[in-house]
Amino acid sequence: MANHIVKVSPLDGLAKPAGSNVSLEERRFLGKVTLRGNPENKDFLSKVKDVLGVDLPLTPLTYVAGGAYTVHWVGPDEWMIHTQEDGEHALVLALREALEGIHSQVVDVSDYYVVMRLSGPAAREVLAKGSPLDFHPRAFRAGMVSGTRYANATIQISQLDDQPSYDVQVRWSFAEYLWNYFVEAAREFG
Amino acid sequence: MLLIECPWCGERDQTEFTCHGEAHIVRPKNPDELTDEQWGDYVFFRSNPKGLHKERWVHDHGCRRWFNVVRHTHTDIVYGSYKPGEPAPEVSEEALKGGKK
Amino acid sequence: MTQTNRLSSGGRVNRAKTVKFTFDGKTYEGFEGDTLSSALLANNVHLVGRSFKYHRPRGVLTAGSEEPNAIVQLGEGNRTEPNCRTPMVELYDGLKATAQNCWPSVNFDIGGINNKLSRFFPAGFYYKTFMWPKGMWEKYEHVIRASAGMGNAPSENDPDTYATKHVHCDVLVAGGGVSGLAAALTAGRTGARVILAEEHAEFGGQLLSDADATIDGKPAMEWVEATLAELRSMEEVTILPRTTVTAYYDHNFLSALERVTDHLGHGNGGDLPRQRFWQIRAKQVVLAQGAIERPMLFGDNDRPGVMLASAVRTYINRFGVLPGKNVVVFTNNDSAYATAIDAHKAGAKVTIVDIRENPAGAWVEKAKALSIQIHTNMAVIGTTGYRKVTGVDIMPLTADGKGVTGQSQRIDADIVAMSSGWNPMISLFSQGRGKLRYDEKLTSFVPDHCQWANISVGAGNGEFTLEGCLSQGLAAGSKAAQDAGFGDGVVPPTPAAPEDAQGDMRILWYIPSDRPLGRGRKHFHEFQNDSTVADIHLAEREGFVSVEHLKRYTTTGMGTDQGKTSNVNAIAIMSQIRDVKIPMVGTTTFRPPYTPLTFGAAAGHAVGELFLQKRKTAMHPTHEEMGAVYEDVGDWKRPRYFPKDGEDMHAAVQRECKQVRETVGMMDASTLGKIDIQGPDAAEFLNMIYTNAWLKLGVGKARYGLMCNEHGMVFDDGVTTRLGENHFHMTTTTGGAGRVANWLEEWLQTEWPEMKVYCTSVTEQWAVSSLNGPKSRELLAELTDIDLDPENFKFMEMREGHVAGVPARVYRISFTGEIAYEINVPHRYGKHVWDALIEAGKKYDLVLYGTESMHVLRAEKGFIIAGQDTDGSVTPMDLDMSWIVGKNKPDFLGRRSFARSDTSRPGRKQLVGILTEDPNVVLPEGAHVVETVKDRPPMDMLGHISSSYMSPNVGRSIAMGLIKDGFNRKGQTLSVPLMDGSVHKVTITDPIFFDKEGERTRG
Amino acid sequence: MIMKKYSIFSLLRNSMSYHENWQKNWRSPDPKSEYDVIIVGGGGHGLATAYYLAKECGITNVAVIEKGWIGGGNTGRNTTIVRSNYLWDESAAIYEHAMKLWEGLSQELNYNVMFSQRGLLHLAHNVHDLQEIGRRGNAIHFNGIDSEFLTPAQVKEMVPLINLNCRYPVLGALLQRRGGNARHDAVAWGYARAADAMGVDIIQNCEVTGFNIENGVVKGVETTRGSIKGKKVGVVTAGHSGVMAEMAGFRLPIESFPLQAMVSEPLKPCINTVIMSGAVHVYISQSDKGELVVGAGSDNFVSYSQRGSFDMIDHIISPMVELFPFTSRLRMMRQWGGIVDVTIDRSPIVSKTPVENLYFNCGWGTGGFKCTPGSGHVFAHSLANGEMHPIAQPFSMNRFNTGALIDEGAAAAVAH
Ligand SMILES: Cc1cc2nc3c(=O)[nH]c(=O)nc-3n(C[C@H](O)[C@H](O)[C@H](O)COP(=O)(O)OP(=O)(O)OC[C@H]3O[C@@H](n4cnc5c(N)ncnc54)[C@H](O)[C@@H]3O)c2cc1C
Ligand SMILES: NC(=O)c1ccc[n+]([C@@H]2O[C@H](COP(=O)([O-])OP(=O)(O)OC[C@H]3O[C@@H](n4cnc5c(N)ncnc54)[C@H](O)[C@@H]3O)[C@@H](O)[C@H]2O)c1
Ligand SMILES: Cc1cc2nc3c(=O)[nH]c(=O)nc-3n(C[C@H](O)[C@H](O)[C@H](O)COP(=O)(O)O)c2cc1C
Ligand SMILES: [Zn+2]
Repeated sequence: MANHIVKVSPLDGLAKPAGSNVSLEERRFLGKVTLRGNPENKDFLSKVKDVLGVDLPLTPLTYVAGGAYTVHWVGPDEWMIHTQEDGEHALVLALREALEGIHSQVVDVSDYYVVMRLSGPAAREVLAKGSPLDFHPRAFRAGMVSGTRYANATIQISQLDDQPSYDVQVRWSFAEYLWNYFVEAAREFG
Repeated sequence: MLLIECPWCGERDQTEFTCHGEAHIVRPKNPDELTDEQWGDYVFFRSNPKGLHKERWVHDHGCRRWFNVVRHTHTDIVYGSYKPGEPAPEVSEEALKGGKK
Repeated sequence: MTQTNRLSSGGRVNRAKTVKFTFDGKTYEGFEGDTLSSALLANNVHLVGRSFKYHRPRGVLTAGSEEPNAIVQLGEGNRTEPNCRTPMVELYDGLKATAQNCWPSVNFDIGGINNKLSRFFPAGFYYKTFMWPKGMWEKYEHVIRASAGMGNAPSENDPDTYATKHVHCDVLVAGGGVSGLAAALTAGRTGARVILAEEHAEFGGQLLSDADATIDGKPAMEWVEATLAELRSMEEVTILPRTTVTAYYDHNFLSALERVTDHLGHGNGGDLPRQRFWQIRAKQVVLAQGAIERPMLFGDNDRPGVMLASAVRTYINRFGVLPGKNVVVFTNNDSAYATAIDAHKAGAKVTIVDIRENPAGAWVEKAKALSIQIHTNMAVIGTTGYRKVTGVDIMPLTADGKGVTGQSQRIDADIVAMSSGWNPMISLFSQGRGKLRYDEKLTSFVPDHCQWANISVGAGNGEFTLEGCLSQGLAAGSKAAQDAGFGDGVVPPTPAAPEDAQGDMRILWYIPSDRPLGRGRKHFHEFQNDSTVADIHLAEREGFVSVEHLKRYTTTGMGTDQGKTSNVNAIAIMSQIRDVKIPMVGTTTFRPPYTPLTFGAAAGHAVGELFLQKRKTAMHPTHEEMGAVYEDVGDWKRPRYFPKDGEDMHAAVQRECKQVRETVGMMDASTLGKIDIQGPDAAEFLNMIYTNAWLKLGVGKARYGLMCNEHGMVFDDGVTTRLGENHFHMTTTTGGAGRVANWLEEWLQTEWPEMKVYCTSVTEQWAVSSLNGPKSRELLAELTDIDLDPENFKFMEMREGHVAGVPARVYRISFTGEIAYEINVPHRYGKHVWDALIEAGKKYDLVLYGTESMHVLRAEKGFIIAGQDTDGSVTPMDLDMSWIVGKNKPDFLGRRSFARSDTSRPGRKQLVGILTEDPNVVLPEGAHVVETVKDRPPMDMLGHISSSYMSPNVGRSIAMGLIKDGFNRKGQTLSVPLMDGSVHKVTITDPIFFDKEGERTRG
Repeated sequence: MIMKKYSIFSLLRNSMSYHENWQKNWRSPDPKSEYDVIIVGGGGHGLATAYYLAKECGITNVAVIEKGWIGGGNTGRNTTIVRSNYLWDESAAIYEHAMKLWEGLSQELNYNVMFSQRGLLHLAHNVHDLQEIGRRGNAIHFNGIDSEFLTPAQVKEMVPLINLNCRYPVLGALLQRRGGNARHDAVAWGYARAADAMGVDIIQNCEVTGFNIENGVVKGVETTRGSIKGKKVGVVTAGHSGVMAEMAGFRLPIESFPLQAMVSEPLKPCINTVIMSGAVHVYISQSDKGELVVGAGSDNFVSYSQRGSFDMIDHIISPMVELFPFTSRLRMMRQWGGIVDVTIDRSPIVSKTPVENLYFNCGWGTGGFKCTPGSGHVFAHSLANGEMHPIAQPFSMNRFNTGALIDEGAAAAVAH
């Protein structure tokens, strides 16, 4: 039975931007784990580091990419960890085990969210259409992440490089809407 | 269209936030000891001032944190944000009069 | 006879490219670079439209967006657009324009009769009449409405697309005249992010209309070109032609409308949006909007051919169009002399009528040197002609300027170019809460101070010399950039731009005529809404003294131009009548937008499919295949029922409901809100949030809870399961998910920060297939490794395991009163599990059911739906759910409110069951229950039916309702009168209609 | 002070004299030192109160004190929707009381307030909406007020340009045929003129800056034009009620929010009823002058700036274009805001206060224009008798302590 398991994504079958200035790809089934805990608790920080191999980013609006994990600052006591598909299971277990007895929260949200990668010379223009965040390189650069809004959707966006490429994370049930919005927004840029 | 400073994420467009009304309304510790008037006052009555107002905002589309803002309800000038539990920033007479932001 | 008014040379139009267009059915030619105004004038077309109230002929008054008269209907069919200002319409091949507010044609307009009757229609006449006979107002109103309005709305959908754009900049410069360009230049040089927005297609502002101006010894436009070239080379500078800064909101948030492809002609924009709506957050703003010329208020000053002097000059110099051959320049200041001189040079016969007694100085000398005749101390007392001005009558002014005296003299004229001074455009400043100051010398309002960071410059700041504009612009650009953190604030030297000095003005706000005001010719101060100087007097006479009352009584300033050309004149006239200084009268409030803003542009991409998300679950593709009919619940698309061959909703629902209780049914419950709650204080926290007790709930067990707000009213409900000692999984209603998540965070973060609890929303993490019915256990057993033995897996428990090969959490909870399992799997597997259950379910006669059947099934059991059986005014006690209110808990949210006198009063509306006498009657939801039926309303109502269905399992109709003193009425027979006049007898009952003991659930 | 009657004949007569003989609509008297009743706030409600005090209660020694120009508050900036189809009996009673007065108002005031009963539609876009209008429609009907249910096809017939298949398809509607709109400014002016003619002093540009309260009894008001004694004081200051309460030493269960509206450019008639949609969130009508008058929700932060943020305007345009796609190529001509005094249950406060002889009439929030005549009428009677008019009694401030809220907000999302 197991080999017939069909996975679906809300982005299945959706059209991509037609032109060459904006590219849009789904980062299918990326593992995602929400971690919450007290950043002032050194024990918490070190236990987490033991599992992740990198320090939790404590500077707002930054993320750190380690080997298996990319850890995004979400709020003063909240992080979003991305890992490869199905990597979330082991991660959740490892974190829960490591944090036993420390007040914290580890939640698998791999399917709560969908991540899409938006890139290309006109990517910024596309983002500017729906988000009030300042994406100018002076304000938002590779290495940064932020929660913001795109039209009606709440998104988390991180910039990966200067191409520019972005990972945009959105709730499953808003993903189709956001994707289609991006495609339509990209149309005029060819 | 306000520009609100989230104590964590920095200045952001108003549309990333929601305002939840007057700040520092403390839930009574022993509700049963209150008269209907005192309880009603806590639940419904607000100072609603024309002037400086301390109010709660939440950064819904960002870090999802609640915090407080001091804003003048007539000029809509924001005089600062602070985290829950922190004291409100002082607003000098001069800043109020100058009214420039 | 094409383009008879086109000069043989000059202007910025491209004579190599002829453009054909039609106006009111007639075809004309113009050139590329023309506006509709300039092209019409080139063809000597002056009659462009009819006025709002009196249907008087009107022509082009201005050369800019302040145009109140020449507004037309553009295009046809789905691209038609009413109220387009001809000076702002760039000409394109095939353009079609039609005159508005006239029938059958602009030349012969039946409505013109209004003009003849105008003496009966002074300002506000409608308040005084049309009251009798009483019922007739509707008829009068119909006629009034038909004759009011201007253009026609399209009746088809807009085929064009629009875009929005959010931007941030250090310096936004509004206006691309010399002042704005200078500001952008110095700001841009610092490396600051600069946006320069100009409403017109070309930059340069007034310089585009000034053939003689020089900067640094060269034609001024060379400086404009050079500046633009330098700006274009700057990476951080964005140059936006055809872009109107439409509004200035708080905290330096401004909006701008860019007309991206309008000038290419309808439908020629390709993939580009028609317009783009910019939403700009600027650290600093430089306002360089320039100034607008004021009309003179003389008799019949609204005839086609009467234009602003600066506009005439613009048509000559910028478009190479001399609008007429006989130009009378009527002025109170020197600036109009430039028009006289340019018109003279272009070959017109020019006469200047100057109200000043002894105008002197360089400009007058220049005019004299060209032998232009100047009548001084003279007033134009009126114009002749109807559809087009043919001449003016002039008379000498009395010494005080309040009257005219002596002989009237007629001068032939086909153009009257008037100027009574200039008004700085302060609208954006003022919208941005800037405070104005009245400048006695300029006789106009100028910017004073503002709470937001902006600088006004140039003509918009009351600086009317070219050098002054340059210098203010350059300084403002550096200052703004410096304040935004760029550059050192050093200002480059101002280039030389010598001009002849201008003399003083003579202010006569009202130009007297030979007849008393209001008795002869009309002195329009507000062209679009046909408001006259006499109307202002009337308003004052009737007590509408405040400028705001004046505005609303006479409608002055309320047209599509928002009084750009009329405001100051109206205020000044009122000040004269009241004999107070102008600032005492004050201004009306400037409001956004600066010029009218296309709704479609503001909506941007958020139309049609992108208007609002349609949230769907993983199972949606299967729902589609199964032919689901959907219900909108919040933004979710939820299957409402699954009709089979031709079934209507009733039939489908009866079938679904019956089958669920007979075999097994399945519903997609994925949309329920879900929140993961962890922390040592989690149970304590739930104790405060829910009305019932949570501390003792065992791990792996679930419990139903009600949430109240602090008013004590139920606002959400759901089942919460203890996953671990410190770990809970909460569910909420679909619609309440967001609200509840915020509610939890609010209390945790602001009131109880010491509580060790974290909450994370996980709604879409889990796709939920909800199996219900006697066969559900057997069916599930086929696909799971979980031990379903009812002894081991009891009602209100949760187990983890696999279903259809994927990891699952299975909750044994039920909203139908049947054996039921809610199978939660990661969303990506939702469809897989759902499909597998459908497949395996075939042999159990599985039925898919939607929200409608869910509603029936739960109603059979008397379960409430928060939001349907509650309405924000209902306590748990009102629902007969006192059992869920923790008696021993010292406190929880809303508890104290229960004790208030009204909330604890007996006889409140209470939830009960309601059974009709006739079991086949399904009462409409919302029907009301009464004790005594009267012949006709009003009747005293006891409450309403909140849920009502035909129940196939009870075998009759069932209903619930909130009825006054309902608990004490059980057994009573009452009536439900319907709006159609029928009355149904009902009995008040317990609201549980099926399996009262709840045996099936536990089975 | 004999008010000269307005009629077609007076209009003709005055035309002959070039309209030079029209009278002032109201005088501009200096404040007297004492009045029987002082009304604070010259909006529609305050002026109506003064009018009915004089007309029906025989109390003419009345001053209406207005800090700016009469009608300049929310009366002069609302979307003018008039209806009486409210859910709760208490609300139905007061709004229908107003509706009956509206129906003869032009004649009574001898001032055409252009009350236009062109019908008002509440659209239902989902099952919950249908249940809500079902309940309300019935409640209204059995309270003796007109209400009808329409099918989508009937909606289309009344409003041909509507998009029934919008994001939340139109499933039905509740129609009140007697609902509609009125010329807002004329309401203030008509009441002012008629009240003035009976001796009421309308004092503009005079701001109340404090109350004179002795031993818990109000004795008069302090104003920018000196103190004025009053035996009774009625405060009808809408958005500023909280400020007034603070002056009097108590708080109100009210917050003041910016509520915004806008108009399109004028058009030939294209929408002939008033249309309100909660789910798609827009309400719209067309004025006699031709503009589409469009309203939305209020900003959710306290503000006295009378403007509000761009956000709200942004939020009504897409819904409007969704529901009425033909508006896409039309243009917004003006937008503005008012300060609305919102109670938690979206019902007004017409009440005595902790200070004796000081009465408040406020909390009308986003929907009080329609009740102008009714509110003024019951408030006048309450002031005159020292006892709240029966229709006003449920709207006492005390309900926030007892819990007897009249929650119009809870059941219906849109409250205008
Ligand atoms: C945008 C908008 C749309 C609306 N749409 C509708 C609608 O469609 N239908 C509807 O029924 N209602 C609507 N309303 C609500 C309605 O406008 C108000 O409820 C109603 O007009 C209130 O009338 P009022 O006379 O109480 O207040 P106002 O007209 O506001 O009058 C109060 C007066 O008190 C004065 N004042 C304040 N403080 C002082 C002081 N210290 N001294 C002296 N005077 C003072 C103010 O200047 C003001 O003139 C809307 C409101 C807004 C803002
Ligand atoms: N008395 C006089 O002789 C007199 C009077 C007025 C102006 N002037 C001359 O006019 C020039 C003034 O220069 P200036 O730059 O200050 O004004 P300007 O009128 O030349 O330029 C202002 C520009 O701003 C644009 N604009 C206005 N509102 C806008 C908006 N909301 N969004 C986008 N663009 C907008 C206009 O289209 C115009 O191009 C000087 O040369 C001055 O000498 C002379
Ligand atoms: C029903 C209604 C119709 C209106 N129609 C117009 C109009 O046609 N033209 C206009 O400029 N303003 C119109 N307005 C808006 C007013 O000009 C003004 O903005 C509003 O009364 C608020 O006042 P304020 O802007 O002076 O603060 C209208 C307002 C209302 C309430
Ligand atoms: Zn934040």
